[in-house]
Amino acid sequence: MSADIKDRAAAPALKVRGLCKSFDVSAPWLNRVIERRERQILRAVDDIDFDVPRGGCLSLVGESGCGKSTVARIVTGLHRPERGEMRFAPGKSGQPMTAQMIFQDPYASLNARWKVFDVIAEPLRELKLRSGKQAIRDRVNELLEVVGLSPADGAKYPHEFSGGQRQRISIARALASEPEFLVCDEPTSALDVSVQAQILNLMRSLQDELGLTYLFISHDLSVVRHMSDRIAVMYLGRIVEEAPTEVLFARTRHPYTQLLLDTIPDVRNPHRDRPLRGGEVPSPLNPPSGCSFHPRCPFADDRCKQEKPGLISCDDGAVVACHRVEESGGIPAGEAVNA
Amino acid sequence: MLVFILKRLVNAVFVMMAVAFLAFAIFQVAGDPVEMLANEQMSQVDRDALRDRMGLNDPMPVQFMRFVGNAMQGDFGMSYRNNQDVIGLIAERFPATMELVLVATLISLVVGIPLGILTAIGRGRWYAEGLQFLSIIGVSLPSFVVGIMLILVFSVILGWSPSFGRGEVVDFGWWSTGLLTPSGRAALVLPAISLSLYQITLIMRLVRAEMLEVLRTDFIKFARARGIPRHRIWFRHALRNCLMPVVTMTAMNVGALIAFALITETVFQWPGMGMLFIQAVTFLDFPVMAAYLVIISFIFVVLNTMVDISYAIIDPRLRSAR
Amino acid sequence: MNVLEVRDLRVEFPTHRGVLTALDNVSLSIRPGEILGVVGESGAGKSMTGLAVQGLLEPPGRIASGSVTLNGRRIDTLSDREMTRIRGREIGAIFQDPLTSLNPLFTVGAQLVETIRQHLPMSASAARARAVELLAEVGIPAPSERVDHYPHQFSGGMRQRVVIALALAARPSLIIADEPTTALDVSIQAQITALLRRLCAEHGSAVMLVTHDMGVIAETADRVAVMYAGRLIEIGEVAQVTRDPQHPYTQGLMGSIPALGARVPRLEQIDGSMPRLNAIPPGCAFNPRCPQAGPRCRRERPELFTAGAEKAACWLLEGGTA
Amino acid sequence: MSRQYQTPAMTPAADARTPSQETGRRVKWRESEIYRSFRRRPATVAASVLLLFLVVTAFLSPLYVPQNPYDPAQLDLLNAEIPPIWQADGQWPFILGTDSQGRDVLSAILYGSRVSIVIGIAAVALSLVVGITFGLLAGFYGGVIDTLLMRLGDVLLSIPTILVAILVSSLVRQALPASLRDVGAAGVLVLAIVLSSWVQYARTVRAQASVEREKEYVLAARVLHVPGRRIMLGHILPNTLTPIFVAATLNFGMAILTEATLSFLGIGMPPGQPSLGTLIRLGNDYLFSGSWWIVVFPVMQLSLLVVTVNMIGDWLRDALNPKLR
Amino acid sequence: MKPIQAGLLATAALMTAVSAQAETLRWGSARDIYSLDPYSYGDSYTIAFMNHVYEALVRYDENLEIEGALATEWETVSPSVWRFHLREGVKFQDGAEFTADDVIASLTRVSDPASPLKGNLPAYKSATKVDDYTVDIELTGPYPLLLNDLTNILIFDAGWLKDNNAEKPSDAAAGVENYATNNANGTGPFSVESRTPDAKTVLVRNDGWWDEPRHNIDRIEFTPITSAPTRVAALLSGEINFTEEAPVQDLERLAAAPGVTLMETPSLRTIMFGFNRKPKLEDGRDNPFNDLRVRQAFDVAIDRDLLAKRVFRGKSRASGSMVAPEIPGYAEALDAYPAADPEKARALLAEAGHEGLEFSLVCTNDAYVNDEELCRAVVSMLSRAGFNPTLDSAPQALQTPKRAGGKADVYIIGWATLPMMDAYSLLQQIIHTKSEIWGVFNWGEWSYPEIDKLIEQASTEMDRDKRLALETEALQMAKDELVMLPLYQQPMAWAMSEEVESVMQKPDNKARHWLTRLAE
Repeated sequence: MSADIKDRAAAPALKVRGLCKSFDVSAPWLNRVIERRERQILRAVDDIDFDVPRGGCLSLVGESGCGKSTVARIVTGLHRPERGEMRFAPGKSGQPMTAQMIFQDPYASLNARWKVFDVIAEPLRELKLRSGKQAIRDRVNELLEVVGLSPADGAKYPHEFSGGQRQRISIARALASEPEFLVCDEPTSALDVSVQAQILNLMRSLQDELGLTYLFISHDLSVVRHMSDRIAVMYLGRIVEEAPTEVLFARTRHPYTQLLLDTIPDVRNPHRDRPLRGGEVPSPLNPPSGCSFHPRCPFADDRCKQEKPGLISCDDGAVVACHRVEESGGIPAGEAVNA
Repeated sequence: MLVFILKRLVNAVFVMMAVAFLAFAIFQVAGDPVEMLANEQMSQVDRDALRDRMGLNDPMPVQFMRFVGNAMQGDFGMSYRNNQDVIGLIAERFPATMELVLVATLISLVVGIPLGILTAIGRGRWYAEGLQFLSIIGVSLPSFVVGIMLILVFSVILGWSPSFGRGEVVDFGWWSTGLLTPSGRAALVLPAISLSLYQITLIMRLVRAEMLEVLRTDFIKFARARGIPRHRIWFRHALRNCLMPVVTMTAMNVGALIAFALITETVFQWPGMGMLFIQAVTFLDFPVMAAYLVIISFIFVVLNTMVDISYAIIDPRLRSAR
Repeated sequence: MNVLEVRDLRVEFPTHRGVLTALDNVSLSIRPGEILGVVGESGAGKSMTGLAVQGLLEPPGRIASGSVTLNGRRIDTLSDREMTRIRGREIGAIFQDPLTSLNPLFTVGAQLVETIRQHLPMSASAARARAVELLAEVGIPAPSERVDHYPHQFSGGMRQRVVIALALAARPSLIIADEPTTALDVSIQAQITALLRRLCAEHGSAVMLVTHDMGVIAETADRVAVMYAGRLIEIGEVAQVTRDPQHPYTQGLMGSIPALGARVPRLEQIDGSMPRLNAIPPGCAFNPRCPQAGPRCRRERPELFTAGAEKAACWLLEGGTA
Repeated sequence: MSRQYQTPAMTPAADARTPSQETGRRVKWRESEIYRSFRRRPATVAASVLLLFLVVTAFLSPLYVPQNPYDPAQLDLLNAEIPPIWQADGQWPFILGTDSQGRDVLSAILYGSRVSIVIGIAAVALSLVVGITFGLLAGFYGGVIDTLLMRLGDVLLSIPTILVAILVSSLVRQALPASLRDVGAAGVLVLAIVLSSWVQYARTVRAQASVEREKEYVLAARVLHVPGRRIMLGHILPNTLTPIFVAATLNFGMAILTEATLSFLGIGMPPGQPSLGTLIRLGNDYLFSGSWWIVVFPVMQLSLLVVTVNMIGDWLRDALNPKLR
Repeated sequence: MKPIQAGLLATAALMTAVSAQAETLRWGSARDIYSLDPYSYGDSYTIAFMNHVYEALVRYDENLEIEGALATEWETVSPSVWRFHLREGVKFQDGAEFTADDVIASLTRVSDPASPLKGNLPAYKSATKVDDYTVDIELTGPYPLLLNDLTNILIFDAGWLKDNNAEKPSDAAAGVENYATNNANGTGPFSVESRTPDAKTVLVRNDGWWDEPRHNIDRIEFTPITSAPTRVAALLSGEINFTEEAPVQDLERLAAAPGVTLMETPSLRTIMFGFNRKPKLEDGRDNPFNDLRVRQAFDVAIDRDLLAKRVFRGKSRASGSMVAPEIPGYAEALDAYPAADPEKARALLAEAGHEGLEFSLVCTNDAYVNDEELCRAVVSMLSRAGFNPTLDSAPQALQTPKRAGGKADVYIIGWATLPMMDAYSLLQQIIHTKSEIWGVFNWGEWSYPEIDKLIEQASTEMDRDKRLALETEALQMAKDELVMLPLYQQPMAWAMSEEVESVMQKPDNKARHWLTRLAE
């Protein structure tokens, strides 16, 4: 399997290099002048690289405010990248692929005033993928069935559906534009567990049937683990660790990834009396110097406070930004210090 | 904070300039003041001389700046109708209107807030629904109808209160008040009620809406879960949280009320600014119309700005956010 | 003696379409110092159970039958005034969203002092000292300063700590925590659940932990009650239920949680979704989704059967056999 | 002040409100929340029936009233001040009596209501068009357009409504030639009311649009590269309409009142084509003369009209407000 | 209590006490005076009111005969020069002595080019002081009606005018307030205590008045109450005890009210319609009103008796004459008017070829008694007689420019010949062709040289009988040509409560409260 992934990675569906995006969140000009405040720039995405393997799934993981949704919006064209390169591989038609998106909130992602049929038909009409009433009707019905709904559901309004069903409609809408690349921004975080499983399964089977490529955004490591081939962990706008899924879980190198793994409650293996790791997520407006994780890192030293760690590649395919890992030649930070 | 105040002030100045322009435009649109001033026998030569004397031959921007400059010094020219300095005319009537408006505001607060609370906490009960229904009637009855009815019932049929005017007034420098004489107070009752009726229903409905909104918030539920007694939740937590919009609206509405008072003043022959304005309108007394417009807007803008600023001072969330 | 004893609790919401049964014969109990997790999907009735115990059901919701006994005293029949004395004093509450649980216009100190003095005979200064103490206890740095801050000056995690302090203010014997971590960041959640666990152990308070997250339950609770469509379908020791769930729904639920430890190609899934309260099927509420449902499941509602150390409401378990 | 209080998780009652799934459109309306809440409030039902009655009788009045009160040739001084039919001196066909000109009070009221209603509808419709257009542009595009439009609104709001209306109607009427003054009076009134009321719609739409703009369904459309105009009209506009609808209903009542007030002050509809406000102004002189019917019936009609409209508006506001469900 | 507050309360108490004890006439009027300066507008109501404060050289007595006031005697030195002997020992209210200088200053002021009252003294040329108590007034020529004119020229104090820089009449364009606008200093029976425009003007008894007071009023509180029902309510509730504008429609009710006395009579003011007589109408059509048949059709279309009965409840006097019977120059023959006949009107219109004639009727709604009602009724009568009128009804201030500027097709006008009290006033101001001092109110711009000739003859005819004969002849010719269309003498109705014992009411509709007695 790992050889397979490497093959695909050789021709990634999406190649992102040095992507940056910042937002000017400074106070209005007058305030700055009078209160002698400086311009405030929120570096939402700070120089990140990643490849999304064709037909595979790359996940971006991190807590709120880490920039993962910004990446999703850049990839789908909702935001214009400030710097960096973003290249889609050619799709079946020979044109570069375009990305479609599945959103987090199943209640906000469908226009409540539109019937489901029209919601799904919108891409068909906009992109002129089908013409003629009957052709559109047939295609919509087909899509409804693909996502596990019935054609009769097209005549209803979104509020008549449960959260899971709405997310299916969202998926159908995304599929209507015949994308090869789907960005999924926390598609299940608003759903109940049993429904989440349905949606995740559906997405997996669609990937297999249609050869879709996913960029999957989530804060939930267990969901990510289930879905992805590679995982990139983001912290304050940067990727701190990126590795094939199994590698990441087997050899968690970065202390932040370790923190996430430690704090996520696990039903099957509850670590009840784990030590409390303190600290709060720093404001992305004012990230700490050096390695931005150093205030919360048990292994931080002076170098971490001053020097921003670069990404280093390990031989098992992992890429990590941590001085400890670098110093120890690829051994996970925790083990390196303990050793 | 300072910036916020500054911004509000800049905004206020901007609005006032725009209003001043409107007032200035009244003269331009309304026609030639010379035609209004000249009597029939005036010759063309005299007319031209008059036009020149009034500066009407200057370019528009010059005229506008002169208008603004004069207005800032409180000079709006002379009333065509009364041959009197406009600002003096308005100042003379200002106390009458202010007294009426302030008393009406007071009445509306004193009556409106408790009624609003009552309808909110008794939602669904007969008395709350009844009051709510009354309040719809209150907003629906035109002010002039209310005034006429009050006069009919309380002055003509029952003879309890005077039907017009302000009664005896006592002067303090340029301010004249009717509050110190029995006849002045008696004369104030009906107009103040008539003017406040609409305001009462507004406040009552606002308090009700705000209370209902606040009462469904998590922090109210949490306060209940903390074992805070109902009356304390209503009057300390909920009321305090919804007073802000009420006070805001009341303060902002003082401006609107001053303007609205012109109907009440017309019906009750109350010698205030509104009556002056209405008479100016029927006589096309442009200087008075323009001055009234500018002054009302000024009061309006000053109140709005003050409310905005005090808002930022009072609300702890806004304080640090700015 | 159990701190809390809920017997056959039934909560109804009369609507124009007939009476909805939001809770249907729910029975559970909590021992002193015990943490009982109540888990279920949204709409399963878990929050409703907490609210019913606190007497905070929103009208027209009402307890139709059953009983709630707190420390041996029946409380579901108490008047709201009497319940006010119990809420906060004997039952502390923690709500889901720390952003909205605190009144934004009062300092956290004021809200703490208010709660303390409401329930304990204390002078204002003593209550304030106690408030500072509580803040320190929940891990807020520089509590004597922070006590005078407004809620918006705290981060989400810190605010939830304040809420916990408020819940503990009068040293209640039971704390009802409704999704206390859902609104928080992943890495903060663990801090809060651990804090809650530690403080309750120290204070000897029992906890009803309402959440949708099986993981939180697994890590925090001693026992767990699983709810579905307003009914309690399984209750038992956490380790038992997570490792060996008896009810097909619980089994499906556990199967649909993606594992951290090992990757499966396909998650187990329960088709369909939980019925709305106005469309609960006859018999076992889960029967339309249950792969093992038989004709009896569609007719008769199963009671809780004992299965080993737990109880589950499934006909398959009748007579203690699966 | 922005309100960020979230409503807590759905209560079962809220859950139960969504209509059942298996029925057609018409049945859905019958089962819809709006319809039910309507049926639950007998006062609202009564108000709607009454309003419908008032509107229909007013609009069909030319078909059945005994005289055209706008045609001076049909008025006869000999018929002046006849009391209502049930009084001793009442005369057929003047059911509600006549005024000092021999104008049939009932006919005048019905024609007057028609004028008032038409002005109200026209004012609200025009305000809606202007307000929604400006609000959408400002809310969707933001930036300079937003600033300009909203500052313009600030200025208009700094002048109290009634003042704007008085100024406009007195000045514009003055600028009209005499022959157009009567015909144009209604137009001027509409203009006067619109000028001060569009801002409210614009602000509501703008606020709503700038919220909707960030919602995911709009983002989804943008990912599809749907053109801005279509996103505005197809997606955002329909979702801003609910509060607008409520505001429009309540403003309809306000517009009728404003028109009546201006006419009462003598700067509205002329006595030859009276609206209800003009009738009250004219009748006011007869308040003490014993000919009470000249003023009382127009007052009653105006009050009924506005009360019923406001009752419906009030109900709509509650029924369409998700927070109050 | 703080001393300041105590003081204020005491003041307040004192003020109410004063107004309670004094004999107070509380006068509710339909409108306010424009100014305390009688020369500020050509407004006879303001002048009549200010007559309580200022006086003229001569005045009308109870029988509307001219008697001396500030002048005791007069004679004509030459046909164009009149000599006036002034009353000695008269003092202004500020204490200044009344002398010839005051008369000259006043005449100069009123005849200033900017003075709106210039037209009230048409024949005036100059005035010279003979001695302190004798003044010569030179006229442009022989002029029989000088005394009539002078009843309205109120006399200011020369020193007071000079001290307060008010020697010229007020001029709104200059943007400077005229002192006399807000202050008054006359020789009359009352002096001004205070004035708040549109609210209240208070006059108090002038104890230094030269004449023997026949009134017993200490104080007059003059309050404008524009709304008719409010005025009635105020009278009924006792807030005012006198009004000279009781609404016609409320007379029945007032008459029935206990303690209310009504005094009604037709006044001198005749309400007429005037026609545009220029070659073209404002909208460019050939002017149909130059056709006598159209004017006749108009005449017979209007039912004057019905108007009097319904619009004025029998209180007006239907009239075919342009002047009231009391006015010198009136003759019964002038008063005939045709019976209403819509069919005849139609026939005349058809004959003239103007069926369905469209035109605008410019009407005031605040100038005359029930003027708007009248116009509406007339519009309906005209409509039934085949005309197609559009009513343009607005306040006087808006309508006058239209009427005077020839923008009106047909317009309303009221004329009482006041202060002259002679038909000559109407002939000179309205009927005569517009030129210099003639035809100022000839708004339709007609011209009848034959009538003009008669008017000019009358203007210099010093023999009263001959003059009146000339005037009557001119009126008859004007009537035959239907220059103006007289309708009625408008009613006047004064109402007072029992607190007022007696008032002097004359058809000129002026209140003369120096003759009023209040109940003790």
